[in-house]
Amino acid sequence: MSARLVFLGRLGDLVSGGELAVAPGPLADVLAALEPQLALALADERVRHALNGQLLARETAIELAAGDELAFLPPVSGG
Amino acid sequence: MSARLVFLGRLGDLVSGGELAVAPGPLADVLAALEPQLALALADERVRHALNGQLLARETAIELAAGDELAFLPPVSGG
Amino acid sequence: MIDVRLLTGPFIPGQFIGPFTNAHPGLGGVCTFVGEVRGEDGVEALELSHYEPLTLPGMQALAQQAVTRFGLMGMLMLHRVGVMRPGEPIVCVSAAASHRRAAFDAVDFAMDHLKSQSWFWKREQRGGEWTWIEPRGQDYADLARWD
Amino acid sequence: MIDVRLLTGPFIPGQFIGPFTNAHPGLGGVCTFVGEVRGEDGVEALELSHYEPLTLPGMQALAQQAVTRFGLMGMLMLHRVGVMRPGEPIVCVSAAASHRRAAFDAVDFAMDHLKSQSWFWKREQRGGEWTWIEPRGQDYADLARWD
Repeated sequence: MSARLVFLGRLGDLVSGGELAVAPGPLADVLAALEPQLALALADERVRHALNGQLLARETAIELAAGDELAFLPPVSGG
Repeated sequence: MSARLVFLGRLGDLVSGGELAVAPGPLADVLAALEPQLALALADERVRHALNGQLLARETAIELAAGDELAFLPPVSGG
Repeated sequence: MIDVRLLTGPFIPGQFIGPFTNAHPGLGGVCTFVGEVRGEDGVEALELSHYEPLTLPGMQALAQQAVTRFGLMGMLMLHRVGVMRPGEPIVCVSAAASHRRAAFDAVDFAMDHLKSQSWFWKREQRGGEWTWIEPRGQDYADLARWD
Repeated sequence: MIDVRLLTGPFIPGQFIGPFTNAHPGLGGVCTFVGEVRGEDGVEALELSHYEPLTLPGMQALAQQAVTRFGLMGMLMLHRVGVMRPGEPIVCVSAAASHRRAAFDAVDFAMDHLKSQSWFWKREQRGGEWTWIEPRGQDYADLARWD
């Protein structure tokens, strides 16, 4: 069973449908298996992460298990 | 023909109907002819004057002519 | 558009704010303040009196001043006079602008001036007795922010 | 009363503000800000996206924070998502309070946080092309006022 990456805001434009199924594992390994351009955009230090709907503190070490949903949240612009 | 004094706010409570017809003349003479308690309340330096609907600058010398309307405006409290 | 009115009976702010907003296509934001008669401390009624020749012209000048100072697209300014019961709106000020900050500041400015520099006199009824309300020192301090 | 909603279609602010106001008998004032899509610079449409698990819970926490910080009687917080056309409301925030200053500050606070610290992403369409909007430096400066 795979894990799911969800891309918000401008990151959603980089992947058709704004989502990607990936093999579980440490985030570094998951990113290394992606297209370099996408991996680079995701590695932007301004991008925050939410794992299964919970916002993670910056610099949290992330390990994806089967069935996990990891959201990539670029800087917001609301109102 | 007389002039008319109009009393706003709490000053209106001092005179039945909130208005008074008086003989024309300088304001000092007009006030001198009123009941002392009323004259005292009107002489409060915080009271502004409007002559025939026009607000007067403080300390303006006021002379009432026949038909004039002089309004006495105590400190406001709106909103 | 500048829309300034003295109202002698109860009013529903939304019936004025909707048309006011719609009259400004292209606006960025509308800030509105509605003040109501508070029923606290046993207040049974509130009466606002005004002086016809000064009050409405003064409000119109204030609205024009706010529009100019804050670069508004429009201002709506409604004020009750007469006897009001707790829960009834007393005042409604709306500012339409391209940007939020201007709209906020304009309403704040207008409210401070309506409270302590417009021609209204207020008294409250408690236990059947009417008492005149004096402006508070805080009202003058609020006003001084705009000098 | 705290009433926080994400809306997926056009809305009329007055239809929410009226009932919100009426739900707080005894209030002194209600401050409201409504932001609309500006049509300037050839903007044809605006799209706001959100992230379901974070966006609404984050808004609810923000409204609760405003109520506590400013001692409000209630807060109404409405935010559109999806595609909007110029003239449509994007956001509506109302604060009901005993006193004007608290109501004003609470709406100001909530708007600053919605703009630069809530989970929304905005893009604009011009000439058929969509462009993502980055937060402005001014938005962060506005936010820092509340630290």
